[in-house]
Amino acid sequence: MFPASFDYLPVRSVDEALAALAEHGTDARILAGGQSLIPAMRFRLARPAVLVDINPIAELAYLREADGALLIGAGTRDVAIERSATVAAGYRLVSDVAAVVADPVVRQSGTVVGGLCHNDPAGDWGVAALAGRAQIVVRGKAGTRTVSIDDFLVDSYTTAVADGELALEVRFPTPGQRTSGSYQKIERKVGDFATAAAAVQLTLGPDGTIVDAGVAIGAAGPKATRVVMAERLLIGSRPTTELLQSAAAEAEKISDPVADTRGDVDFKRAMARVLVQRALIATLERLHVGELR
Amino acid sequence: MNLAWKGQEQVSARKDVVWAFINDPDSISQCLPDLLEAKMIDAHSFDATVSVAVGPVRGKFKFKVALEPQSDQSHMNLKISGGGLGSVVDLLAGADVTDNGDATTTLDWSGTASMRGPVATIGGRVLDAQAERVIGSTFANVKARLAGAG
Amino acid sequence: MKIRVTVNGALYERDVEPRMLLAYFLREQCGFTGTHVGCDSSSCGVCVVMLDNERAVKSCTMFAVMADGHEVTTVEGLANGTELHALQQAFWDCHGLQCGYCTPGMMMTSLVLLKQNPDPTEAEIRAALAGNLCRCTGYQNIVKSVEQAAGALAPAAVVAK
Amino acid sequence: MPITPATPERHAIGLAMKRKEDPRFIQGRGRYLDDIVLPNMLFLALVHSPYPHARIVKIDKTDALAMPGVKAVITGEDLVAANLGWIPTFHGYDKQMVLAVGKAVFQYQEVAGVVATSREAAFDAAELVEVEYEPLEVIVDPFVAMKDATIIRDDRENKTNHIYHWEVGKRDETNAALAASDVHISGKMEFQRVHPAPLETCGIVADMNGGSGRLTLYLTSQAPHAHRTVVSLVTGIPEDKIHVISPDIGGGFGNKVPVYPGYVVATAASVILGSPVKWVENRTENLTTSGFARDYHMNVEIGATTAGKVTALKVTTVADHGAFDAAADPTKYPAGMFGIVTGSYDFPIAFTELDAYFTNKAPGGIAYRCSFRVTEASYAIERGMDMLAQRLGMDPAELRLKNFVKKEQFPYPSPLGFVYDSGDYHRTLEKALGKIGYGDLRREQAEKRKRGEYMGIGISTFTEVVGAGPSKLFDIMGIKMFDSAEIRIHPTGSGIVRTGTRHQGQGHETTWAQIVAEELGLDPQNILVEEGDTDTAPYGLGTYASRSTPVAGGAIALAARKIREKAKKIAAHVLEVSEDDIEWEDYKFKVSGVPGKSITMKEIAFAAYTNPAPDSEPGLEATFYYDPPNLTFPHGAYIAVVDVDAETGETKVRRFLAIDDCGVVINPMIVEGQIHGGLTEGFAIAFMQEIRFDASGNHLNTNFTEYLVPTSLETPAWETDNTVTPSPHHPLGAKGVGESPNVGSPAAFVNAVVDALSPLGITHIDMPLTRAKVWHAIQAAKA
Repeated sequence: MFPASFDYLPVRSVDEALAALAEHGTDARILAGGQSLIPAMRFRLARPAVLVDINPIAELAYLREADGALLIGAGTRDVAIERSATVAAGYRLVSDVAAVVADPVVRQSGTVVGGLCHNDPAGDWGVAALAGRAQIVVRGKAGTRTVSIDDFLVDSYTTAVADGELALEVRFPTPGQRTSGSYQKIERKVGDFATAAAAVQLTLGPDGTIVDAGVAIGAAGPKATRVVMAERLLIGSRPTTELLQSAAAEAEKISDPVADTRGDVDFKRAMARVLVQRALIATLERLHVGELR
Repeated sequence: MNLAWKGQEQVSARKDVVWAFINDPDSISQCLPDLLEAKMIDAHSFDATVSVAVGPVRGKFKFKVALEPQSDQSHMNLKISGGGLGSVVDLLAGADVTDNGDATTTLDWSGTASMRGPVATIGGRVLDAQAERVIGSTFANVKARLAGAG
Repeated sequence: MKIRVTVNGALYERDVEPRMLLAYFLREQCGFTGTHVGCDSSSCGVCVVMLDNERAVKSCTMFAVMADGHEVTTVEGLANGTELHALQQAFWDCHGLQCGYCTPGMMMTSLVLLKQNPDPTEAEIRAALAGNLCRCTGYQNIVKSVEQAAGALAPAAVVAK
Repeated sequence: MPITPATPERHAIGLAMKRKEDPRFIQGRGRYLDDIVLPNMLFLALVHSPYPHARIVKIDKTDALAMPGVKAVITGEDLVAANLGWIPTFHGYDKQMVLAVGKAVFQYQEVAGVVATSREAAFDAAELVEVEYEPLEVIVDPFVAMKDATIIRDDRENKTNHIYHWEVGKRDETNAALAASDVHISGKMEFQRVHPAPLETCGIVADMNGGSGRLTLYLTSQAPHAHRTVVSLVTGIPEDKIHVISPDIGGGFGNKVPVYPGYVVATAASVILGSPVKWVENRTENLTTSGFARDYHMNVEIGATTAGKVTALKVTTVADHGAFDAAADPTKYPAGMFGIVTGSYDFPIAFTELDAYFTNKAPGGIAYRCSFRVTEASYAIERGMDMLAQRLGMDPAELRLKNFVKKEQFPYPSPLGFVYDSGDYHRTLEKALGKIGYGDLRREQAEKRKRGEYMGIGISTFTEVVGAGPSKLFDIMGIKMFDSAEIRIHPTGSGIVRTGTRHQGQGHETTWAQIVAEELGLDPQNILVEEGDTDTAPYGLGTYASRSTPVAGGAIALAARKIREKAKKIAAHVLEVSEDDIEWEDYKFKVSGVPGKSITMKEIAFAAYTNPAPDSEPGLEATFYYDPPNLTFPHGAYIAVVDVDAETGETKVRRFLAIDDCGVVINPMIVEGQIHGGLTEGFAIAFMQEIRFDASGNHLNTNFTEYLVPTSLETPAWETDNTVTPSPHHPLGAKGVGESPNVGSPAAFVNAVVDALSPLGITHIDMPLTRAKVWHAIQAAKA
């Protein structure tokens, strides 16, 4: 299938991009990796009048650690995360996700920030960003603001990025020695949207109690969802089998998926529980926590 | 794909005012969200073009809207059928109109949608939200426009 | 709009509609019909080409205008004159193709894999090829082919490092 | 371990020769349909109905015609006026709309065609064709259709959704035998609607040349000659004025056998406009409108003694054919070869009946990597035998060994009318059991069950029926299902062979060369194979249903033997001895009793043109039309080993062993490749693929994000091996292999999963065995 006609505006700087957005308003859409947008355009579900291509903005393609966080620029592709030694060594949750987004070829074009901005209810990055307590840097005419991922993900395919604004960067706080995480996902085959997904990041205190916990589920509602009750249960407790079970049970309680060819509501809600539990166990194993009571 | 929702609006206007309002194609058309164009056909129907914009899905939907009032003035049905993006959407919105006896009126509305074509299968998750919005905001707008109309 | 794209080492200057997909640019503007199209949803990978000698991209999920000023390598750019590339030889030797439709994309994805990882395990090869579909071979002989090619390229790869 | 040929010492047959067609493919030099570009070529885009069932009130072309570059907008009414509104279906029992006439009868049905100067322009304008519909009651379930509350095909004389009833076997005796059996199992099972989905979609470039008056059709065709004949019958254009060229095909699997509306509209447009017109399906059109497969709802009943000897088989089927009866079956076999449903087992008596219905779904019922409904039949009997084993508490391997047709029973007349040519089922299964270590696996399973782990072992010992077929029984639209070969040997001893078949990846360019080389003692590297051009190739019915080697392969061998006969004359002439003293030995002609006096075929080829025998015409060519005396019956023993994760319903296929017996193997490398591919398609069908519709008739699997093709990551590693039981009647003893793995494997996968879950009392789960389905089955069993 073939997209409808549009005007193409490659931009070489963020200011150029903002100017283009200001000029064309809601007719314009940002083109980054294009791995969700271009198929949507081929099916003619998306018909932007103007595409503002930010790929030429060289300075947006970066991946570095600074100010206690991993900074991923809007031009950085999933594959860069997947191949990064820094990420593999220090950001287990993020590297888990980078290996399972879409398919290995799509990951060579798709971007992390683009994925967050697309905010597909079954997308991977939003789930990980919630558990990893990420922040997004957004710039507009008014200036630059930093938005917590919880505020950023507004609704299906809708984010806090306002008309005329551009998301520049996502920041994953650098996990400490006693912090690790895991991403668990059920997909029917590589490249499919998640049937269910769960992300977990835990920080243990010196005595082995959980001092911080991020728990989120995907494909379980209009957008990636933080399992607040699970986090409350976990924080301040020592990990035990029944603690993990009751935390996982909270995921099933709040999971609100839509039935589709991937499965019915009951199955998907049960999987939210199973995957949270598996992610918790995998995380504790990575933190070298022995047999649970 | 079939979808269903329901909701309630408390309208601060007398029932006869509300009833007159929702029986008027011109007034109702102004309550459709993202209305681009409305063309009155007759006393009970009009053609409307609304813009759809959810995430990647952006386009125009053309609807034929028919008002089907119940003779006892207790219930109004809105048949909204049409489509765009190579697909078909049939919305059926119904509202029970109840006089609260205090110069206010309750609209208990419910809506169902059935979609066919590429959008139903590819953009289904997107259109779900959109169809709900069309029906939900229509009644919300009725409330808004009648606020304090006496 | 006017674009300049280097394809298999030669510069192609063309005036194209922004909506023209890279796959059709390569096939119809440059005459490289080895790059195929098999779906509309970025699922099948028969359109995979190599961009700037580093990325495997699905050329039907990229607009030709996005390749302006970039370098594209297609299956036609693999062989060195009449001398087959190790991947081509391996696909032939190991019966890594049947109908041949997915083969160019498979080889281009494999080419980028071997640049990144000159000595992949079977599991790594299967993981790397999971964005390319094949309906004929069941992948087994494709994986074998990539293993053979890796072996053949290994010395070169070591030198390159 | 690789496939081993029967007689490795032979000259060309049995060699794992690298494919001669590969060099062009690996260099991106294949020539597929969409690669063909002609001067002034126009493009066709189709308008599809979003409604599964709706009256067409009006079609407004105005806006579309106003678009720049648009040359024509064609509707069903236009085609009716041109007498092209309807086309015949394969067996001729029904006709099929080209573009919707009066009403649309399935979602995505073609309603109009737009021809323009570019793909994009055609696609843009297609959106502007305004069609007003009046929705009608939708039926997507054959069990609802049979109530006839709504008639889908009111164009037909009989106002019913029932298409036909078909039965074979002895009804009353079978019912009696079932009633009298110690044990009687009855199991409902659905073989879901699936789609071949080759990576290259269907397409055409139609080129009506006003100058020559010839219509050239470049077509993704598995059967070019049949398509030429159909086009001639439909359009009235004489066959000599029609030239069908089937270029390289990017996979077919049965999808490229039927004639599709896009072909007809493009052809009509080219005739009307006088320019070449290209139409290439997009993936959604491919999955929603072109030939689906299966969609059989079956009930299997088996009677047996308590000792596990089968006494009777009854299979009752409801078939969903969609909106037109376009099933690709031979005329006399409306349910194809479903009669093979007694499988490898010696049933004293059997009966099967089938009723087919119209629904608001795309037409098809094509032989997807399948010899006309053999896949459905094999699944039914192999699932049924496992249900019986489960009921008897008997090992499924033991039950099979107990009931196999014995090798001394061949040729074996089956109770449903086939005569199996040859087989050795015991040897094949025993080889499989030994190779996979069946005993150890069962012991491991017992251990795991104690620990509450779900490991399963599934067996399928199928018998196939392929190579349609003998002309007394098999025809399509009256054309007998023979096939043909023409061989020309050039003066320097190289040659060309042409057949009526058309490969789509099966390797004919190599295999056919090996057959000729074997028969004539020539170098296969110098035998060119040409297929797919109706101007040059002899008439044949094409490539599908594993018929190429059984039918065309036979034709090639016999044409070569004709050449050998003539060559013998030339040998006698050149060696100046009597023809009676000449014998064919070690791939050359020798003079009996005179050691060292011999002549090669290469030398004879030269002589045929330079020194022909006085009593025979010059040259060295032959053509043979082969009408096979019987079908061939490949068989196999497949074993799947799976582990099921009860928490998620996920199945991991740990091992899969396929022992195939396709008779004499011509190229073991190619045969093994065919088996890998067929197993992978069987795996996909068993675990992830289906074409489903929601209650309002929406097609739910319209592209590759919803119609799932497994990747290298999900696909198991296949273990293959074979046994060789030559076909007694085939000139080479070969039987055909392309579809065996796709026919035999689904039951092995399902049997394995059910075996894993049998401790929970689960006896069956319908395909595809998705996580959700398996998980629900487990929840229900535990509750």
